[in-house]
Amino acid sequence: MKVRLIIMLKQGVLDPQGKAINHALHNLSFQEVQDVRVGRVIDLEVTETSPEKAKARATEMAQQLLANGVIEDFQVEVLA
Amino acid sequence: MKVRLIIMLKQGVLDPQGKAINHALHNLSFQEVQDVRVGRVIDLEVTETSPEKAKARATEMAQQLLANGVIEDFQVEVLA
Amino acid sequence: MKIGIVVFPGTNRERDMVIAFERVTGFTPQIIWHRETALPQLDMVVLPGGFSYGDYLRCGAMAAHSPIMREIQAFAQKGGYIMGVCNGFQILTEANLLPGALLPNASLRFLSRDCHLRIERNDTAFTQGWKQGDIFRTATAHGDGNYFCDAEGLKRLEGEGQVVFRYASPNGEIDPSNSDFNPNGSINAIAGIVDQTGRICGMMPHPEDMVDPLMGSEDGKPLFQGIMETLTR
Amino acid sequence: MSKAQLIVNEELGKEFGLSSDEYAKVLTIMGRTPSLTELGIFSVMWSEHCSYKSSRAWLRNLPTKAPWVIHGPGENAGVVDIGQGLAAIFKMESHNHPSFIEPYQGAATGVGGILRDVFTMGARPVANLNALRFGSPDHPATRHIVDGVVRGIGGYGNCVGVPTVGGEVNFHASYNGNPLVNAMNVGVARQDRIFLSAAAGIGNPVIYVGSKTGRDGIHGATMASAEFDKDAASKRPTVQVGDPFVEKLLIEACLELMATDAIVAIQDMGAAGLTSSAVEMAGKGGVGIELNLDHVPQREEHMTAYEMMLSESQERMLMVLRPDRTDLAKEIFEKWELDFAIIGHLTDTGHIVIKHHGQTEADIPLEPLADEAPLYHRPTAPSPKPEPLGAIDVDVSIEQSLIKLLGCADLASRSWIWDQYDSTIGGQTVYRPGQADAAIIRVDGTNIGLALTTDCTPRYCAADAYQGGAQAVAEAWRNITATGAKPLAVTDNLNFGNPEKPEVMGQIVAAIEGMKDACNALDFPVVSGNVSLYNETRDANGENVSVLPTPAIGALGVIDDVSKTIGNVFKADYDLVVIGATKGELGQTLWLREILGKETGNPPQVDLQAERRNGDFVREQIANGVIEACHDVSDGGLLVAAAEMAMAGNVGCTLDVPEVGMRPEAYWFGEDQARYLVMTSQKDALLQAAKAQDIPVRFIGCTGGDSLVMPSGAVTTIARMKAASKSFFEKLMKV
Ligand SMILES: Nc1ncnc2c1ncn2[C@@H]1O[C@H](COP(=O)(O)OP(=O)(O)O)[C@@H](O)[C@H]1O
Ligand SMILES: [Mg+2]
Repeated sequence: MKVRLIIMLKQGVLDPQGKAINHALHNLSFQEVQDVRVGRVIDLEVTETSPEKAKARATEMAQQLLANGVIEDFQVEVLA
Repeated sequence: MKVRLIIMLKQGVLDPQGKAINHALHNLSFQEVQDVRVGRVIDLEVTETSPEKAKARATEMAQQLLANGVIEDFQVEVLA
Repeated sequence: MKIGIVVFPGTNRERDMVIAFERVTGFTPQIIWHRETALPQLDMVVLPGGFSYGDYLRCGAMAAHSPIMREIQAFAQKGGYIMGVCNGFQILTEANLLPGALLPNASLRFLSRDCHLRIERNDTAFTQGWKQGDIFRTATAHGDGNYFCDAEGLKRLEGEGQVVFRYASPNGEIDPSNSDFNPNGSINAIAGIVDQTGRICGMMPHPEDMVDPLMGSEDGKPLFQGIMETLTR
Repeated sequence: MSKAQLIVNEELGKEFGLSSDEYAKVLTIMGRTPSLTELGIFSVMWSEHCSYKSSRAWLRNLPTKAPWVIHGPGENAGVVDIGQGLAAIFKMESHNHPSFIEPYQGAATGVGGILRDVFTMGARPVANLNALRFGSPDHPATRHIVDGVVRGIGGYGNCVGVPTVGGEVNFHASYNGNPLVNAMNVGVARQDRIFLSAAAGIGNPVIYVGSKTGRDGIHGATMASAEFDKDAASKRPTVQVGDPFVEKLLIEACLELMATDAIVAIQDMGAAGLTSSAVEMAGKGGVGIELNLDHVPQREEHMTAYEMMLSESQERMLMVLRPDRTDLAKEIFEKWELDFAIIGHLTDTGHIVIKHHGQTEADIPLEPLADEAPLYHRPTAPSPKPEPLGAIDVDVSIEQSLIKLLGCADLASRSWIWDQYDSTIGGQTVYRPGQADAAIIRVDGTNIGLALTTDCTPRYCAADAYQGGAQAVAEAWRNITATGAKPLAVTDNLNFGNPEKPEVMGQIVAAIEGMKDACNALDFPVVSGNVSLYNETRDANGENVSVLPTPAIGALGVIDDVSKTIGNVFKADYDLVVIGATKGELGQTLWLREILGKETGNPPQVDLQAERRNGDFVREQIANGVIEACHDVSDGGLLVAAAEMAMAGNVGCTLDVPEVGMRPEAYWFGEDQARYLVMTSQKDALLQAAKAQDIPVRFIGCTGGDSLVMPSGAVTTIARMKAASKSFFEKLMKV
């Protein structure tokens, strides 16, 4: 079973990368871009076969290690 | 309109970060984890209102700048 | 000899490069601001180290897609010499002027320490100051120097002799799996390459910080001597 | 959301950190109930961090003057003359609490903040140092904090392109919940182009440059601020995120502008951001200031005046410009793609006036805000004397003890840390970490060398704060001396616990007293510094325990010809001489702690006359070319000093003088001060010169081989020592 974590900076936390990328996209004439936020994806291949359980475990992993709760939020998605 | 790019290392490109996380998760007794791959999410807020067009433009952005075709694959998703 | 050193926002080793050229060759390079729309008359363009655009996104990616790079591509087409060191190497790969990519160091940490390089061929402008097989000490300072290319690309690189610098032990042994000698985990311990013409060179370490005995070594001097010999010939 | 819901009264004042007396003072000054924004301004300006209310009375005792001091405390950083019309500008500052909350960003923004203090005065930053204190190696959080802090310091310093060339690290359980992260920066400027913060010129424009303002780091008034903005999910983090890329642009843009005549005054926005920078600039200049917050570049929507005034968003500066130069300035900042906004002007009212959306949000007279800032003479109590040294009973051999010491937390190789810091960028680094007692940087374009170090031995301070304070200064002075440079001046970072506890206040006062005496005796004035109080860790019983008293000293020395500096690395076939008297003091030594498990006795006593005499002699002999490598004897004592020099040079030594009149452990591991282990090829000349000046010296052996050979004949290989020395961080940081 494959589980995906999407980890993004919390709303309001400065995202220097997003800012710089936004700027670079404008320089490349992608004027329609208004805002860019950058985050991390972590794809986990797990032996667990129940989607609920897999999701619960991935949430634990995010809380314990993978996301930095002080500045980041995360979402869990079961992919397959 | 919000578009999300998910950028992952190509199959076959070594992902030391994924490996390190895998290891760390095992140390925390998440034994069910078999493989970890780490990638980047880029959320774009664009003025474009047609989902097809937004997707096409985001694809261009990825090809031109946001993903490195030598080592990375990407997916585009329209979020809202 | 006319050398132009390109400065992007976040470039920070341009001064080191100027000092090295002045000290070793007596020529003073000119600094070229990235917003310039045309290159002056030059023999060589140097992309120095640093954190262009903060190295956000991927190292060198945003610089590689900035307007001045079109000029630099054209300069390459016309047969100009280009050298990219550290961030400059990353920019050259991102701009497809050199093959491959630079991934995060195998240790996943920034590494600032001396290493040894072996000269793999000495018939390029960048290496003719050495003999083939020479070993020299140089500084490294990067977080993403782990050279990668796919199997086919690697075969081509090695087959065509495009690898010019390789990480080595102080005695010249090559062992890609030994992190003491191949500090960032590069494939085949590749530290620097040239393109097929031999006129474009990229390397991760910093010979420009090794041209003064006061700073611990003059091992980097032959790089600049070789460049001068080629360009003033 | 409406501000009206928050009623300003004494209660709210308390939440904002103002005592009843302080709140009453605010009422007197204002003659009315302050607005929320005004209360915020008072609370941050009168915070410990900005007002130094607990320490100010004592800091005044520190010597701050010398013929080479150009600007002492009071400016953004200290400024000293280094010759040829140049000045070194330097300061150290703490980011302790943020580094516990979020180690990476806390440490990174600490580096960013101290850089701004230095380049705001017109200097190009040339070197970073960092003094770090972490919790016990076996504490579960330590590894994570070490990892984040080191990455953060490297991440910021490497990106801005300033080499990180030195520092120090200790581990102790008192730092478990409160690491100390003290960052130091050194810059170089022309003496005739130094920029100060005193505003001048009624009507002159006030300019904001750098990054946009967000709601970062609005704590001081923490809870309260969340309340009046309900929808923003009260969980808004107060952590500031650093953007070293923008900082690099800001450095270049400011230095470019500083080459013109546009700037009247300039000040970085540090703690308490816009508030402290505006108040200080106007206050120092004796003028009034009016800001219109509508013009402040904002990253988030619907920010209130209160939030903007208290935001600690990073990478921002405030300037007063000549009115006819604003266009020029704008052009420069636009070139560097930074925000630039005229947000106000200077007035003759003597007030700070804050306008927002057409309303006056604050109107405070500046003079009383500064002059009536609280100043406390808090009660002090002496610290308990350390337990007596006690009987010494050992069955561990000297060689085994050495190996154990080399692998202990406080002595093990720090290369795991410094390998992650770019120490060579700039091409001016003559001695990197581990190569000399102080880092040596050449001043670009000259032969001038700067010698830089940070030092403090917290366990000495805990045992005797006076001796510890003096020792920290003496060790810094010694480290600079050991390179051949002349020690010039000090910056300090006083890290202590809660000053409302009399014993803690007693430590503060005693440590400052010790520093003062040492600075006076060594002609080593304090030119800048920072105080960080309320550093406490909650122990297993839920009690708050103070961190070990940690008055970290950063110091700078100079030498006209940098090629005359020396390192602390053995080469083969030299003689070894110890300069300074060895009495064998074992109290509070690492040997005692690591081998006997005891932390007892008095710390080694600092004899300032001996320090001065021995140090001046060493410097003279280095200048004469008689001493060719030198290492001060400190943590771990004489044998550890020899081992460190051997490991650094991959060259061993044979020690052939048996210890005299004391037990061998005392001779080899005692931490008596004012000593140097030096390498010479002119032994006789050295011994004779020392004799002539009445300096205690002793020939103790020769360099060579691949091992350390004791007088007993016992052999310890360098490989074995290195393995022990490396093992600590390898084990601590193993994934
Ligand atoms: N946090 C750090 N960052 C960079 N260098 C460090 C750090 N900590 C220690 N070092 C370096 O390690 C070496 C040994 O440090 P230390 O044992 O404190 O020296 P000493 O006791 O001789 O003053 C010095 O060169 C010092 O600058
Ligand atoms: Mg030190």
